[in-house]
Amino acid sequence: MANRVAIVGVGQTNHASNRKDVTQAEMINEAVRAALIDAGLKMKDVEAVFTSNMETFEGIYLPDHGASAELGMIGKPGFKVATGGTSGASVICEGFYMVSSGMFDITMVVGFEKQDSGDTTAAITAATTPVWGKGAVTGAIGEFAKQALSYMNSTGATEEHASLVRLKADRAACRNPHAHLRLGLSSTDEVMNSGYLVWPLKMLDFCPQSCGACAIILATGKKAKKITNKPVWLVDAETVHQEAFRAGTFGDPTGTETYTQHVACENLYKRNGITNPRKQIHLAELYEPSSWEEMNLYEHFHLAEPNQGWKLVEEGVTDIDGELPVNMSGGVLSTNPIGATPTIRVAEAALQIRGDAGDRQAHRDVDVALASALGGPNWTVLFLLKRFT
Amino acid sequence: MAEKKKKSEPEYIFVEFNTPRKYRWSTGPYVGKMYHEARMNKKLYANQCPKCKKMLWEPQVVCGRCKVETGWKWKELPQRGTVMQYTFIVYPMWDPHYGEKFANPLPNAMIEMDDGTVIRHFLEETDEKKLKEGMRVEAVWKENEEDRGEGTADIKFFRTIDK
Amino acid sequence: MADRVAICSAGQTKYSPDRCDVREGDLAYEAIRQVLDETGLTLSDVDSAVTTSQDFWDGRTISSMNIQAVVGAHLSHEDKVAEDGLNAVFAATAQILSGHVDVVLVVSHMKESQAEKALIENAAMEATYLRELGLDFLSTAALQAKRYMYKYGITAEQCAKVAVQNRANAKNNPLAQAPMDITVEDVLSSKILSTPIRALDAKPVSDGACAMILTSGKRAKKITKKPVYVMGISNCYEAHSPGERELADCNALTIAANKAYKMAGIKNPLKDIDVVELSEEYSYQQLMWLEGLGFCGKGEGGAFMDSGRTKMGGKIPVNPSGGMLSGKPNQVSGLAAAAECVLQIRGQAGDRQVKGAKVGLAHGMTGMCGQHQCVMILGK
Amino acid sequence: MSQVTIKLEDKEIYVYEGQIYIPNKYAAGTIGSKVLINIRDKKKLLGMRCPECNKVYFPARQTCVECFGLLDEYVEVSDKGTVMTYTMCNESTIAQPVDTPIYAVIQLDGADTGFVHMLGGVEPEKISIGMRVKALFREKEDRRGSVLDIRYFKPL
Repeated sequence: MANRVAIVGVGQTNHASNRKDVTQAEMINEAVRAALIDAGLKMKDVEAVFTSNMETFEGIYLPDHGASAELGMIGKPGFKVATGGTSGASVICEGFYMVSSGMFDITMVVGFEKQDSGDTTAAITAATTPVWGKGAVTGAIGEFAKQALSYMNSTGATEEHASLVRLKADRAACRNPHAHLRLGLSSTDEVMNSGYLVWPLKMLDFCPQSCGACAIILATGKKAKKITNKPVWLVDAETVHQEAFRAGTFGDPTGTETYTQHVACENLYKRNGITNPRKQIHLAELYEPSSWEEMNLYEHFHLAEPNQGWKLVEEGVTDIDGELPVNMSGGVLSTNPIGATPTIRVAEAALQIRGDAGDRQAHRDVDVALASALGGPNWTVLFLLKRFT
Repeated sequence: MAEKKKKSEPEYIFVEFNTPRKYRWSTGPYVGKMYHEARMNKKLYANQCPKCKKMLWEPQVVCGRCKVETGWKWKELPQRGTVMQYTFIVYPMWDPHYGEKFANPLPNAMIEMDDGTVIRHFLEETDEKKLKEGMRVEAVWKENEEDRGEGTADIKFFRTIDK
Repeated sequence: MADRVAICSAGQTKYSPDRCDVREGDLAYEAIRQVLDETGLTLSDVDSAVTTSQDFWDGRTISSMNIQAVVGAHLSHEDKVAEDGLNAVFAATAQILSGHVDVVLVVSHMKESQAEKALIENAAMEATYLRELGLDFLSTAALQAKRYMYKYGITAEQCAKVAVQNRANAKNNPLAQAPMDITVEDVLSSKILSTPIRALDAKPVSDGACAMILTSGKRAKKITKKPVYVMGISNCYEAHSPGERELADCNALTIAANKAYKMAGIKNPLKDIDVVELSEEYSYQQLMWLEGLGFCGKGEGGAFMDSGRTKMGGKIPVNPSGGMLSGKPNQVSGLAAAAECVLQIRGQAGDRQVKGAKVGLAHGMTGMCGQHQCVMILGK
Repeated sequence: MSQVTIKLEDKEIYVYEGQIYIPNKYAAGTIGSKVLINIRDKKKLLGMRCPECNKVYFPARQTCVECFGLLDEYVEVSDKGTVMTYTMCNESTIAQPVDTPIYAVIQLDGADTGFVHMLGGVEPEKISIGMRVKALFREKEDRRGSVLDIRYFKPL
């Protein structure tokens, strides 16, 4: 049967809106070297390298080829995946399956995006061709705006609740030296007055565009013990996609849609004996492109009762000293180098389990963590991480 | 191109590329049929899944939900519907297909047509206060046939109606 | 390995210079329908889809959204690998061996006719030093061809022979786009594209799709009487800039091949392999790839070609399908190579059947001067 | 934006002739900027040496292709070099800066790697591998911090 897979090293860049000082390849290299240092490995120890990036965001075709030296993968197997927002998670899945299958003992997965090179919103708009879907041209922002409106109308949450999520994210980001936006927000008013981007989403309700990269080194359990005294089990992964621009893709006012999030977490929980996710999962790193989506995802992943997600924020359950800390990294609202965004979720969850998250370490003990990715027309990838035993 | 030095910051060089890439996107037969009916007759046509009987918007060879081949059964859709979800872009965005910025504001909605099919499109109403979920709308077509031939874009927008 | 991975069915469209009559999804489904029909499976039986396509060529960010419906990705597993289609088989193999999924649909589609090759390929060039020069995969391949011919004394005639032989093989392949009766003289008198590469040394613009169903060996026995097994598979990257690598050698291909050979237990490729399907955009590449795969020594590709061993009926027939030179799209080519090997090993290759073919080698490449190489060994 | 209709049997198919236009702007980074500024301001060619395997790269780069070493030592290389390979394009593409360029990989004296650039000022039939060439820079006022500040390499 399959090998168990452990995370033996993680590394990320400091994320920023501009990186004039490096090329895309040089930026990637920072994360690669950081992960190697974290694992105490040399590049030659890594057998294969898998990468993720959305090429149209930077306008670089085959970016893995251009950065092959900086990725340390010359003479090594690997390939790039590109599945929209979930890319950085799909690449972890590839590394996970490669180790799990027994084909490799040690692989590295690297997500990266350097969004100062292009116009990501325009590139997301090009997710439709002129042939079909011009009526859906509002890119990701429009979709999340519609979702926010539906969430507000169906749950009774208010714009203030979204602002609370944003404040929590900023508090967390201020404790994370890698985070991109560290605004030091002091009150919900600052979020409320940040101006509408796409109604009802305000400027501060939506994720930024960041430059950054994140690398994770995966190994078999056997190797992991020899490499580091701080491995973390990457227990399981689940990917659920669907076709583009289905009605109710992000938020379904008819209540008849099955969400990818539901299918993904039900599959994952079932395989791993999770019957009470709220208790059995100790911490989550969720992919929340908007502050509204975080509350929505609590419910989707059964971390909150239906229509009650916003109460978790109101009660502080998901804050650093809460019972279920969520996005102690500052989340996607603070940092969003798209091809690396889901990779960062898993890396941060691993750091929390290791107890190496520094100032952003959750106050409660973390043995089991959930990491999620969201992309494309509401695609979901989920990971379950556990303390190494 | 060099970006001017700020105080104490070293000079950085940037390399720019601005050539548009040309494409020839095909509608294929399924979306093509919809295009043709819209252009010639100002009608909305979709093909029907033989299993779930839902109308496929966009028309396709496989019904995504049922994962079965659809065949070639077509029906006309009603042109009136109800707004399920809406938003409007406040921040003007770049349209990569036209190389210019989108109109602003640009109300955009998911509209449940009277047969249950959901269509995404723009709304005529730009006054935020007059937009609401549940409002009734109908399709307004581009008048001249020679301006049509762009599928769903042959509909200028959906305008508010009383019922 | 706990179990083996089997290919239950492989389907391809006919390759065509311009499929402006279909959308990407329609095109992919032409190939998918064949594998569903052959196996009796439905899209609901598919646990996971691994697709390959490129946003730049589809002209659509997240190009796999073009084909989500036709690969059965509704509330199901899908991954898109942005390299040649053979790499999707690599990913699928890992998924199956890891025990996470059982039935994988692998699909690759490409409409080269709908996009601008030179601009897209230029966008793959490193931006600071290479991109402004206006390089593309043709001009860089020409740099490679010149260096290769210079270093090893390979002649234009030897390259032209590749072009002639592949197009002649294509005459027996009903799916081939451009079968041709041409001579070495025809090739050598065709228009120069970029010295030393001439029009007939190059692959034509091509549209098409290929699909494959892979399962665990155990499951395969219930689906097909003629499973073909993935015996070995690997891939490898080369350095990027044409100035930073020895252009005349393809070390990455050698590394990928050796890994695949080791997995498959192949000690002597020339003896152990019966049929070879390569991906070469330009004729000189076939000679280089034969060297890289260890069928002959470095620099001996030309002489190996002259010996006639790669002909149909020769010691090791290469590209019975006609190969990429007879018209196969980038991205699809490697997967199509595997599909041809499946037909050959099953004995279903019609007039181009290699007698007694038991072990096949499929090769796919992506990028500038074969920067990314993928090799798979298939067998009974 | 225009569209073309084609008829196939009884089916109408529309083909959209359109574009994707998203301008891109790439940072050359600390190393690349230094190299391009030196070309622009001083006609100087800066390479870098790998501290681990001693290989000298021109143009300078951050990571060694051979050994993954982190490069940090700038080395000036000569503006003269040897043609390793070349090609004459017969047709121009929209991406190319000049009509029918002659591309070459040139190993500059003092560098261990090749530099991809163009040849000029030479009869095409007189070009050969091993030929010695020298960089021809643009006039100072035309140099803008780009690899194209070198117009081309011409025979010595």
